[in-house]
Amino acid sequence: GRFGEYGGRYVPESLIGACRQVEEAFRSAWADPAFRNQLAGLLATHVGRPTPLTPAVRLSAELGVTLLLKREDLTHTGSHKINNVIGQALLATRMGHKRLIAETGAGQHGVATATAAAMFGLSATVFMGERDIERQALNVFRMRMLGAEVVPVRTGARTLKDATSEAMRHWVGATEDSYYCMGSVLGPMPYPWMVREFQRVIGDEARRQCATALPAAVPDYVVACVGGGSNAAGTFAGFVDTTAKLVGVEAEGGAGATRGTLGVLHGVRSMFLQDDDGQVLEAHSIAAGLDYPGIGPEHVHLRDLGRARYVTVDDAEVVDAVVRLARTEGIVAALESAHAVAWVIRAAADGTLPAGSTVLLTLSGRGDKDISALKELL
Amino acid sequence: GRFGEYGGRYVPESLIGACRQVEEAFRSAWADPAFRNQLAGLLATHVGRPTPLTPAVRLSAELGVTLLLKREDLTHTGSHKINNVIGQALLATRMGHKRLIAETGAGQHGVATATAAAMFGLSATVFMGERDIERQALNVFRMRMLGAEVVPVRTGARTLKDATSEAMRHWVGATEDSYYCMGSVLGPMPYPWMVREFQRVIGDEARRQCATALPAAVPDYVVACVGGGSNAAGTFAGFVDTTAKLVGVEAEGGAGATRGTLGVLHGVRSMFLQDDDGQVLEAHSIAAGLDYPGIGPEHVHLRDLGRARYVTVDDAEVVDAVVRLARTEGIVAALESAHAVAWVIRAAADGTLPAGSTVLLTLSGRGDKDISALKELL
Amino acid sequence: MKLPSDHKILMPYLTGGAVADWTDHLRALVDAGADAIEIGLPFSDPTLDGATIQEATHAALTRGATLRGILTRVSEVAGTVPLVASTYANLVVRDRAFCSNLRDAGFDGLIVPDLPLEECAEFENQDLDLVLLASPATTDERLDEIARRSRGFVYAVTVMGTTGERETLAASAADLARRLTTRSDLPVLLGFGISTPAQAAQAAQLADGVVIGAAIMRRVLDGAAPAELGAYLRSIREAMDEG
Amino acid sequence: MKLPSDHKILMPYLTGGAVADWTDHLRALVDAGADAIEIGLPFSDPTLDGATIQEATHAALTRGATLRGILTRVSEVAGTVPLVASTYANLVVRDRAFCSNLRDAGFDGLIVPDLPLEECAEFENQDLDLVLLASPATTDERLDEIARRSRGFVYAVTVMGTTGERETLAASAADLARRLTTRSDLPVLLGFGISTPAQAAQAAQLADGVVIGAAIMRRVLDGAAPAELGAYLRSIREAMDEG
Repeated sequence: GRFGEYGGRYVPESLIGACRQVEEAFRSAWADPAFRNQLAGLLATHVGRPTPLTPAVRLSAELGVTLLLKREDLTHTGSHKINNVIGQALLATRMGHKRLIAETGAGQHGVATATAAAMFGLSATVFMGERDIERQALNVFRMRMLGAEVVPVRTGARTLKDATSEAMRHWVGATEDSYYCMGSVLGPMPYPWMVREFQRVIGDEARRQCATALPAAVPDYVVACVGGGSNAAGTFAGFVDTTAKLVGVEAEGGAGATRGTLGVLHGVRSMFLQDDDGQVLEAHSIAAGLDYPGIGPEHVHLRDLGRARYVTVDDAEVVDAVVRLARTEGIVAALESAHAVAWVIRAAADGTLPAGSTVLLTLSGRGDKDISALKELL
Repeated sequence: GRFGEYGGRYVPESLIGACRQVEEAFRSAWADPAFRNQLAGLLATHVGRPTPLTPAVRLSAELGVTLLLKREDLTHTGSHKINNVIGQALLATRMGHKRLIAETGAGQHGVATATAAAMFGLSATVFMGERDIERQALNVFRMRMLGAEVVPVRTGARTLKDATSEAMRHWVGATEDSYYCMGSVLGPMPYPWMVREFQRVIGDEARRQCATALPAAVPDYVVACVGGGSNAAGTFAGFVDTTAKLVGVEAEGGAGATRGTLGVLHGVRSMFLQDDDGQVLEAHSIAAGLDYPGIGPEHVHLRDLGRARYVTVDDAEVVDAVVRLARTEGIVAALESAHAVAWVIRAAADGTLPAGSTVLLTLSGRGDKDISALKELL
Repeated sequence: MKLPSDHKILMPYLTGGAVADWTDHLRALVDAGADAIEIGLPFSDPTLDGATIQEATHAALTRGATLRGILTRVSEVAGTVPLVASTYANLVVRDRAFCSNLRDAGFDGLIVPDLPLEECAEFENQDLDLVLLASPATTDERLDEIARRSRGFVYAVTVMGTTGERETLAASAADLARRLTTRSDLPVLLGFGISTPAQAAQAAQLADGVVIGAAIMRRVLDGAAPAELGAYLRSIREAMDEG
Repeated sequence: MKLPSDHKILMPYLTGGAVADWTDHLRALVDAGADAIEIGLPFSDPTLDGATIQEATHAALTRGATLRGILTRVSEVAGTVPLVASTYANLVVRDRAFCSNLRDAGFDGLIVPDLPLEECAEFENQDLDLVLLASPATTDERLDEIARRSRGFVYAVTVMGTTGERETLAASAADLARRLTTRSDLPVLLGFGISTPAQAAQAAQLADGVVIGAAIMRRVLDGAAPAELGAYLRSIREAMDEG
């Protein structure tokens, strides 16, 4: 249950049994070809997998590199979140649960969870900070339209971190009939591992697609944005055994790997933004999906091993990257995903990415949700 | 250049040459395997084709029919509009044009056109009624972010019909370097035919997918919503030579086929909503994409032949259908597409669709754009 | 229709029903030397018209102008000079009696800008002269056909654009006029963008006459009295006749 | 740590730094018959705490309470009864000197609700007693292990839920207490949801003692003076001692 010294299961005794059941169920399901086939079928028919690999022809020409985009923005509900949620909802059904519990920040994971719940005929209870509820009223409405219950969280800064705490509190009293559907490679074991496995479809597909699209079969660089880090974890999983250099791009104000220190939060030992007294800080990013003060434990492990590196970009670079990608490729990326684009643009300009490099970049989601925010900014 | 007595090329002499050039270029391109391959490649890498066929398992069980959804909502930019626009932009490039001209109502075709223009490095000028610009500020911003020029149209009711007129006026003076990118199976020849050909990928894919998904290989019914009718035309094209019954679902307030009379507008002879004096009326629908007073000429021809039938649903049924599909399948459909869903729900309930029928329904777009409107309504 | 062959033809345009006293304007135009009058029958979506005639059309429809009403008014004033209706294909296509109704009201000809060669066959050989249009982009081969099939006169559109006043007569006008006059036995009238006496005189040199549309309707919409409009047309007439 | 074996153990809880005079409250609790005191070291994300202790934690952090400050205050009052710190794993994991600092300040034990059996090994065998928790869902096999490895006492969580006052003592408490007391040589203290003298007396019958947390902090947050808090605890003490 560890990634090096990170990971673990730092949960109250009351949740130990539930976590173990999830782990056992997942191990059994993941080893069961019937489950894998059913999941693969759902990802094909309901999510739109495989997602395309799009050569960013015009931006590549401008940057002097070959940039390939793995298009998670084209999935149902518009981001990679759905891959994981469909997997977990299928697992919950297999376990006999009738309800999904989830936390959400901007609402993407909440919408994905509500979507999967509707598909499987489960009920869904989504915890969301009151401040996020105000800021993301449309996603709240969307969840409710999909039949989910959205519970406002009024503690702390009333954002994602508090919503996660409240969801875990709720789960303590509801383990009998409810399944906790974690949105990223965070939380107690088996979540960081399980969520990575459900997301590795991104990396596995991209690996196969690169083998066709690139003469060298494997890209020189594999780049993905990192909040908790699930799209990056899934992408990296497909390339960790290759020569590709792995780069995770964090938000300047939510850089768990780059600025965090050792800690435990929401059940997992990893790196977190915290003050000198060990109080966990609020993250601040233009991208709500990166607005979490920690990072998945496997990322810290990959960093310690030297297998992946983690970098940051600032909000201004991100906004520029959204516009540049839109103008050159006709793709309006999510602000989260644009972090990865921003780093590639900067790295190509300053020589960090040598001219002629081949780069696979996971475009984790679409920017529709960010249009109002961008309108204010531009 | 005709579908029975409908279609034609009712344009000013100044546009005859340009229309002929488009037709010749399209005939040549469509017969050229290199063009077809290039287009197919772009649809795969940039649009996300083939789109899945999703069995609507839970809704099917409730309705007593087998409902399969062709998921155009999962394409890049979120609706079938992109299929056509990529085709036309590729054609424009082949013709040596540097600019796309388009009309748009709610902004979906405008966004698709701006997207394709960015992909191909073309400039784009999008005409949009001033009233629609106010109502759809986010889509206007999106087009501008993609690099398109959005020109406000201040004539008439300042909506789609006026925007189309203004775009055609503009084209008269810009045929040398500009390509008119029509958004539906409307306009002068070759547009209704060409746009149908660019959209037939929906029907062709669905036909192949049904052959696998259905024991009978072909569905009993093929249903699609109809405004101008491009998603329906593309869908029907794949099934017109089968035994499937074709059903086009119009908006109560924009029912060109059901309520229209013979006329000519924007270059095409077809059916239009008009008063006793031959003045064309404004359409009124909850779904902006169906807010056009006419219908593509091929649809009128199919109706006259008895090969397709056209029906209407009202706004209330549409809203109910959006919610029902969301709750049972986790899919938030565009209000346009929900017209087709609404008819299936009604027809299954009143026996028009016999129990056990198999139904292919083209879900032409996603409902993200409609969430604000739905929030007001629900 | 019979158009004069002894002098340059001047055909002003009026939107039927744009203002209450539009037939007074019509009479004033005849009195000022018009050889024929083009009367626009308002259509909701005038796709080949620029801002001025769009506005006039909108004004007419807003005032409640109807085809029937306009025909009634026309029948009261018909008989002095040839009257040519102009409108869009929608009104023509939807009503089999359209042309005969116009003829009965006193019209002599019909201009339908969105009814090109390809689509006009079913409206030829009526009692009404179907006037065809040519544009600068029209090929020689098409010009031959247009010249052959047009009735009454040929309407030469001077610019690749919509109706409306322009600073100068388009350069494309001369080329089109030259190509067309050598092909047509019918009079060739130049239209679109002609508004000043100088432009009219220049255009009249190139062909058999001119059509003045937006410049007239601009004045009508601005409230010009019939006499004022007549004075304007007379200035055009004089410039053309002087050459 | 040394807990009395001649009577039922009463361990009230206080959030360190929640109010300015919290050590006065602490002394009042000792005076009122507390056998030990649990002192909460505030952590930003108290995931196993209900609304009251969350509020107390938030109040402490808002007032600027720090670990160092709390330890200083604790060292001033230590020595009368055993002191048990409770906090979350983050504070423990990040600082190698954490346990020794607590011991130096006068703490005898440590409760970390999110440091279960699987993760606690590295914090055992310190000078500080690491108290383990058991819950109603804990299997017998795990209870054996918890009983074996806990130090000082075993904290039996009465409910599947967070800290906080509840109307009645959870039915699950009796079963857990029974399963645990038969396995443990150490005292078993029941906690979570105990707030009234009657509940305390009932709970004390089932095990070796009780922990009172949210009921105390509710009063502290509502502004109860130390004497008032002492009176409340005395009512608990008396109910427990009467049995």
